[in-house]
Amino acid sequence: MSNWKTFTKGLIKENPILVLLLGCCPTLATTTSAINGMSMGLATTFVLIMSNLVISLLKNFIPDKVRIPCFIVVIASFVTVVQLVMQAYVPDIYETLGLFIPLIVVNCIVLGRAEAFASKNPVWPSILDGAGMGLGFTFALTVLGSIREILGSGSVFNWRFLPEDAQTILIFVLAPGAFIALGYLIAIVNRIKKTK
Amino acid sequence: MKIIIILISTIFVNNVILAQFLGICPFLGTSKKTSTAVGMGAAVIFVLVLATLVTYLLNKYVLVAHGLEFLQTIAFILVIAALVQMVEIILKKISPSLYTALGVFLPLITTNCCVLGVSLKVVGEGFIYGNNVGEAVIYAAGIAIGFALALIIFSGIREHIDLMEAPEGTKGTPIALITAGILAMAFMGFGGLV
Amino acid sequence: MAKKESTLKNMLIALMVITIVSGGVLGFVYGLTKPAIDQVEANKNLKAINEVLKSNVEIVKTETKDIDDLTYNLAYDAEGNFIGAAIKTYSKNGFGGKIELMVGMLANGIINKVSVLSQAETPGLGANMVNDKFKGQFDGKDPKNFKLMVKKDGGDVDAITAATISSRAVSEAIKKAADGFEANKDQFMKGGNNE
Amino acid sequence: MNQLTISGSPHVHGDLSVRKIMCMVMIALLPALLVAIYYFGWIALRLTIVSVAACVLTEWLIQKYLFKGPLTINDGSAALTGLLLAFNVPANLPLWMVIVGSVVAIGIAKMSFGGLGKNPFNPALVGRVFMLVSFPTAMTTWPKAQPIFEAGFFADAVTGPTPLSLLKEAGVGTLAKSGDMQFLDMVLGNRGGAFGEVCAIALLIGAIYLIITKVIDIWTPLSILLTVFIMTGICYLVDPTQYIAPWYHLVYGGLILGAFFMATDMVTSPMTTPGKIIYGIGIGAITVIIRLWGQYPEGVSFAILIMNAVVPLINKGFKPKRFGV
Repeated sequence: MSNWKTFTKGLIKENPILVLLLGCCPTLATTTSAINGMSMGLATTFVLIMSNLVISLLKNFIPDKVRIPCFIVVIASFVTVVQLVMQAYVPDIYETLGLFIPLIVVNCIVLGRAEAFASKNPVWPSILDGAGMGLGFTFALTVLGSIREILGSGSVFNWRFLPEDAQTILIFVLAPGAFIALGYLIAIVNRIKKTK
Repeated sequence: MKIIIILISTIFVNNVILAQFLGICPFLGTSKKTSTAVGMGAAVIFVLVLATLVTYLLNKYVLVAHGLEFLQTIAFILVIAALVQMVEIILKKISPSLYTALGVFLPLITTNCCVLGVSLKVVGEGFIYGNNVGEAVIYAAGIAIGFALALIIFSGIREHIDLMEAPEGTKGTPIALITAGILAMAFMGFGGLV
Repeated sequence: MAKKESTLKNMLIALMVITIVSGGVLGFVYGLTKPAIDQVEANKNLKAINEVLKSNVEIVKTETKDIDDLTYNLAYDAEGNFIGAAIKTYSKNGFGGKIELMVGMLANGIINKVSVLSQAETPGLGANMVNDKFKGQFDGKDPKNFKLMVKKDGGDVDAITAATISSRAVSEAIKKAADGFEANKDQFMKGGNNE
Repeated sequence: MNQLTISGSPHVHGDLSVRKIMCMVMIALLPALLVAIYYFGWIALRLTIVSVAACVLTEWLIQKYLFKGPLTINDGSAALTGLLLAFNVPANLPLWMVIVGSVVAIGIAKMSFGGLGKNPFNPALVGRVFMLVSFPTAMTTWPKAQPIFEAGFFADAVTGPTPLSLLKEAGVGTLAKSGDMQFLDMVLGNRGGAFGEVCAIALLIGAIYLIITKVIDIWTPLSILLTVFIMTGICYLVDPTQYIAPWYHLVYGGLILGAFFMATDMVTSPMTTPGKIIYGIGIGAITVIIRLWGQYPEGVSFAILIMNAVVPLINKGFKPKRFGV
């Protein structure tokens, strides 16, 4: 597989959320606005790239039987790095995303890519794989965040297109709206895949 | 009274799945059959309570005592992983029947973000039951019961939907998510109870 | 490098090395970011104090006191006269847990302004407490004749639509600050002259 | 029609076709509609027309352009959903919100699951709760009842609180003094509220017609009403200054409308009598809990939706007898 393909497969064909349905919790919880969704996606992308890089480097050093605990330690370290850096330099976003930053550790995408790709492939493709998957994740989160923000808050990327006191469909920034919006997003993707 | 309030709040008002979005993956993954849902629910109740207790004590007596709070994430996930393994081994030895019932679900729990999520939340700043280990454990139990309740109810509807054959586009995950959304909407009615 | 065998020794070495290295790296990053994180916290506090105590008189000196479980940031002018206090207060009864507020009380016992430090209420409902439409209703009110309870409970506070719980929690937090201020006012008045 | 009869839900009603049932339910709702028009005038009629039209149109568009299958709007179920939806909202609700609610009711709650007979939740209630959560202010601002002979057919709506929201906000003491709580007014419908739910008598007339013609059976509504009566009765006996008398709970809010017309929806309720009783008790209990202690003034819709979700489990516990066994 060419490097280019390694990179692009995560974006569309194997998009972790829209097609593989991994990492649903942050997807639902943090997409109350486009910016929040994008920030969460980028934080996850960073962890994905770094953990794929390190695990690919260490793949021969780690014995098979303890590979999962080792992977988890590596991933958790990068998650904590992200957590500290965000807390220091983008405190507002850190506060909005809250608990879901440390929970990147248990995001199935990260461990899944470490196990399925990075532990079997050389460094460069692993980085590309992480970047592709991460950006695909970010893309899906940003789209979902935008949809929910447009319908639920009447704005997009914090740019408000409705008057201040206009009534919006509030449910979309609440829990039920997250489920429903993601459900229809996946339904649309399924339909597009079918017609292709 | 306080115990009842904690339980109502965690099971109905702030249901872990329908309002807090923790543990969605196993929620979607193990809800295709009611029997599976019951097994998973029981396993989560068991592990979540145990994990919260252990991580709470670990945080209080090791991490905070030595100023190492920044290691919380890494320490907790290791403890949870180890705990799940241990539970699995012990169950196998002392109660093979329980093991066969819960066994398949235990490994899934390590990556169930509701376990790590709840243990982090319990020791987090601003958590209202954080000063009392008893209340923290009841909170965890309530969360887990809420998880099991939502999972079992949801599995019932899902069996019904599978029988009914949703249309091409929404079949499978989309309709499951939409159903979960409507269920979440219905649960919003409990808002303000506590 | 060949793949390591899964012997006990190798497994232990791998786990140990990785854990120790991670711990070290994290300690290092923690050290790097700690000042910035503390700064963020401090700034947030400072910004809120300035916001809630904004008035015509210039604040020259501030002093911080912890009484019971509230933090009082006392402000004095050039002559050492007491201007008011920015009180960090909280309620644990929010819909999404703890709500933290900064309440500015002037020396004459009137609420100057309220600012929300942290909250985790439902977006669109309780989270609307950060809007001036809700928190602005406290500006310039005297707690002696403005009852700090939502109307539903027999007070004077207009609750946020469909978010009585959050409104109630905010009222409770402000009331706590106002009561604390009233109880300790005399002590604050003297504070500026003592030094 | 073939399409419908093979769907798996319990359409075990002998010779009654889907279309006939839907028509009978609509006839049963007619008295309440007339009372609503009497009290709220043109705005109530306009709202009903928009709601029914939006529901039918949504179903038609989805069937024609998304499913590309046979059209079944003739069965009247979409129109009934529209009617029930309109019954559940304030008469002065902005029309675009009603359209959103109709699209949600038909598009999300019904067609996403495959259409009539496959939906686990009552579509009208999904639409209603969706609107309640999305537009909390508009959905809880009710027009005052003003008979058209006094105010005129095209009178502007004057908003006023409903007894239930008054109760939530002001407490029992204020309410008893205010005179907003005349039992007779409440039974006749001379009060604020969602326009279809105001008149208990008109709704009961329709309900009796449906029970006599065996379109609905009595078990679900009976157990709902009894549960509500007993639970609120206990609270009233314990502390009459805090809780109002149980008979008020029966007649106001959407309880009668919900118990007889929404909870009895064949598709989304249990098949057996014991199942129906448990389902009814559940609805009654959740309604009372939300009414007395929750943040929303009315709990009937939420309660029915929650119990809708439990129906598959209830059906598992109480399997219907198979024919011929």
